[in-house]
Amino acid sequence: MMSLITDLYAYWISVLLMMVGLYIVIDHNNLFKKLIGLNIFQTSVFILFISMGKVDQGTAPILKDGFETFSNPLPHVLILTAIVVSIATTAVGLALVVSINKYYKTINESEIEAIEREQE
Amino acid sequence: MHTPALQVIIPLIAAPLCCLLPKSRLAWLFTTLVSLSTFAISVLLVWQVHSVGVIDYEMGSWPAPLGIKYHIDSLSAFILILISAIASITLLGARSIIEQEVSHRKHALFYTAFLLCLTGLLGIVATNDAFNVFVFLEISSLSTYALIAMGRNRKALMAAYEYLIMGTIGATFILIGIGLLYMQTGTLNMFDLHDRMPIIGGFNSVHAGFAFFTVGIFLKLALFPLHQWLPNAYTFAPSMVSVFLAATATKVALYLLYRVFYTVFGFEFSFSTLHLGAVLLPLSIVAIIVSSLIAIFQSDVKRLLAYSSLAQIGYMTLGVSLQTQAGLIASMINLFNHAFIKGALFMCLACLAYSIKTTSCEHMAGIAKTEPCVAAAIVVGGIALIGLPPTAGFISKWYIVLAVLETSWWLAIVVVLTSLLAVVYVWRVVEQMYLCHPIDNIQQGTPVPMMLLSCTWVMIFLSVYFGIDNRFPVRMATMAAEVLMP
Amino acid sequence: MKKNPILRETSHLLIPAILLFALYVQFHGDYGPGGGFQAGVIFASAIILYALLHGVKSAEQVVSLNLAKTCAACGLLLYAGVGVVGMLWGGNYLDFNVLADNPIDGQHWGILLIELGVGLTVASVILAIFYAFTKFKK
Amino acid sequence: MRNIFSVIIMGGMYSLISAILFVVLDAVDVAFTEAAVGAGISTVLFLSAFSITGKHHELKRKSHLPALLVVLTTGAALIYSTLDMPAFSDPQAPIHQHVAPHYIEQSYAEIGVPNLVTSVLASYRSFDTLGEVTVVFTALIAVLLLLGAVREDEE
Repeated sequence: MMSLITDLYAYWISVLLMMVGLYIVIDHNNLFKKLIGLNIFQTSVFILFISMGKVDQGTAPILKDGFETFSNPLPHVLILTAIVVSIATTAVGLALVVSINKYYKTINESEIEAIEREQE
Repeated sequence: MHTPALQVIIPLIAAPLCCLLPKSRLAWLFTTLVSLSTFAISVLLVWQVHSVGVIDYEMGSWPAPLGIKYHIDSLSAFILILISAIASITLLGARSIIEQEVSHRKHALFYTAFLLCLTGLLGIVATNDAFNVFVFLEISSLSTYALIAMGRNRKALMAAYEYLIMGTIGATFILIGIGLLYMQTGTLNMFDLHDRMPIIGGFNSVHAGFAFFTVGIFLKLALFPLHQWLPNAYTFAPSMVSVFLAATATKVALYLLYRVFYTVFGFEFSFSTLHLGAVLLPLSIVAIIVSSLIAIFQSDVKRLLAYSSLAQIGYMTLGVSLQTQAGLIASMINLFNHAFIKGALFMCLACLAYSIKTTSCEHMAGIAKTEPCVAAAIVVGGIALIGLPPTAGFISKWYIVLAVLETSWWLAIVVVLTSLLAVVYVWRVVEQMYLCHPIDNIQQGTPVPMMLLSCTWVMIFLSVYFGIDNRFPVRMATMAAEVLMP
Repeated sequence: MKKNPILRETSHLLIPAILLFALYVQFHGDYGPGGGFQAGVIFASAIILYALLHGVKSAEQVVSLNLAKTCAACGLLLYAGVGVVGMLWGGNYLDFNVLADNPIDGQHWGILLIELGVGLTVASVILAIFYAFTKFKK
Repeated sequence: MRNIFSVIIMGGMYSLISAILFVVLDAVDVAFTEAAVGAGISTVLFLSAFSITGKHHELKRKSHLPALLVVLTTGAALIYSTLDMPAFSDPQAPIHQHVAPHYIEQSYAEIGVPNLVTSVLASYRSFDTLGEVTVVFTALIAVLLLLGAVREDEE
């Protein structure tokens, strides 16, 4: 049991953070907070990926005399790309929120739904 | 030969060029030429796959698990030619309606976003690298959000936002799935993933990876109950965007389903070890019945067609859930034919949106007198949607019923009965057009431009043509099914 | 913030240093952490800092929204173009080995050029998005 | 938290702390990017969007149950998946076997760049990076479509 915890605690932390992020995305009413939750969710997935690539006693994957063990560079490359994708999504999402605010004068999901229902 | 790379590279390079073009008409011409050339390349690819078989292309000349490989087999070629054909026809007819619906200064950017979306969809289909799929998925999704938000109704913004949240969750789930598989195999290439799937140990992560892939793909595919984003997105997007999305976006998600569950996980694992069929079968049936019922009660025809799309997706996944080669073939034929039928119908609505500025059912009363060509097109498209001979829709239904009969007769009855639901909602529109009198005197709308009308009829023609001469889709689907289920 | 003299004077010292650091990160990416993406972000942040302190209008005199858009397109074209050159000189798409006489030199040239493309695109995209948000009227 | 401003700042701090975590996990390039992007640029974007929309009063949802259910299922699936994962930082894990050793051992001879992340990013998987740059470009096009042209209409 103890070894299970010491072996896997790093993954569990990122799982916990992912759950927090996902909860914010689904539960919150405010369109801003949904995007922040999405950010947290994605960043936690990045942590999971990076913790997969860690090697015991390893160093950063930059070749230099005197170092022999390196962490796996491939997850780092994937996450670099994923970070960029996540900021791109955030930018588009924020642009949408700003435009929604312009036309509805609110950024609360339930208020917007109420406005739509009134119109019909 | 560089054809696999060119297929994706040409629209990718064209996108930044397009956003620098000053004139709207020039941007349209350029985009259309580019998509026609991608169509030419996809024809070439189909021909190559036919004559020499599978084509592999290593990006940067790095061999497969080290670098990224493109792999074009009959399934990829089949979907590539579908996407590029639809894109070309859509764009040819698009100019006038986009000028009406999208503000003039945005045109160059709009066409750029369209090209990027095309790039993303083609890239997903051509690549053989799991992570590369994620990157191209995001290219197509981000541009789709922007395209949907260009609708004139402010609800389009909310629809785009909802799609952004759902789509990003879906893509992130797919990313988690990729991560879990990568963790247990150490590779990202799809074939390599399949070969190195752990035999002993590591089952939990592979199972969970499978679950995350399933949910992510179902979200992108808008399979019941993860479909909430689709009706609003299709209804409020600009007319031409609806045409393109309805005909291609969910089809690419379905392609991803084939690839992930047959190529990466393998048929045995997906269907015997993890019983994907048992999940897909009830979901498909519920999707077909519920969406058809909801479609009957819609007052906006665009939304009606969106719900009908959800039902059609149900037919496609039903084919997969049968776990037979015949079912898989039926699913692919459905995919191909439905793209043309639904594209044609949405194009008819684009004509109406141009002419009478609305797509609501009650305003279509008596439209047969003022716009006879469009009304006739809707009737033919509707017949194809129901699945009556001699249209492509009949071929789809025929193959699905045959495949279903192999397993159980009651399912076949369900398929036939649900087609009757399609009769109801198509009849509602036809009745309104031909038998009702116009409600007021604003009916005399703008005449539909020739280009748009003829492109609509090309689509209608194709959805009838593939009902009479179905050799091409049937042969391609059979070859593709043999690749996936040897 | 525009009227605070301390901030303005410090920015005169800071901004050149930030720009220089961006160039260092851009070209030192082969040997240490960094590369086109990080350099682009830092470069853009220097100009965003300028815009925050001196107003978006005066920042736009240096780099306008249109220029940023053009640069973003050019960066992407540079990246994709390097790949096409590899294709024309007999390799596959994005094959850098054929860019010079021996593969190692070719790889160096290829990586240098595409990192430049990445840096250019990222810097101008971030700047342009920032402009688009600040100039948006409610 | 009710105050959006502090939520944004906390989000930035979360990114910064994860950047530190990435340094601990040997991913210096990722840490650099996360600090610059997550803590820097994305906070700036959030704040500039926030300055446009201004404050809005909060509305709470009536039922938290659906969200809770989805999150707990996801979490359970993930915890389940970790149970037979190789131990954290185990050098014998399958992830470190197949492709990674080639990058670590051969890439200097093949590419001649000491930073392995750069050589994988810019050469072995350069097509992914092309896709990444395209995503950034797509974001620009999308934002300009949504914000840029709206402004011009009014003028």
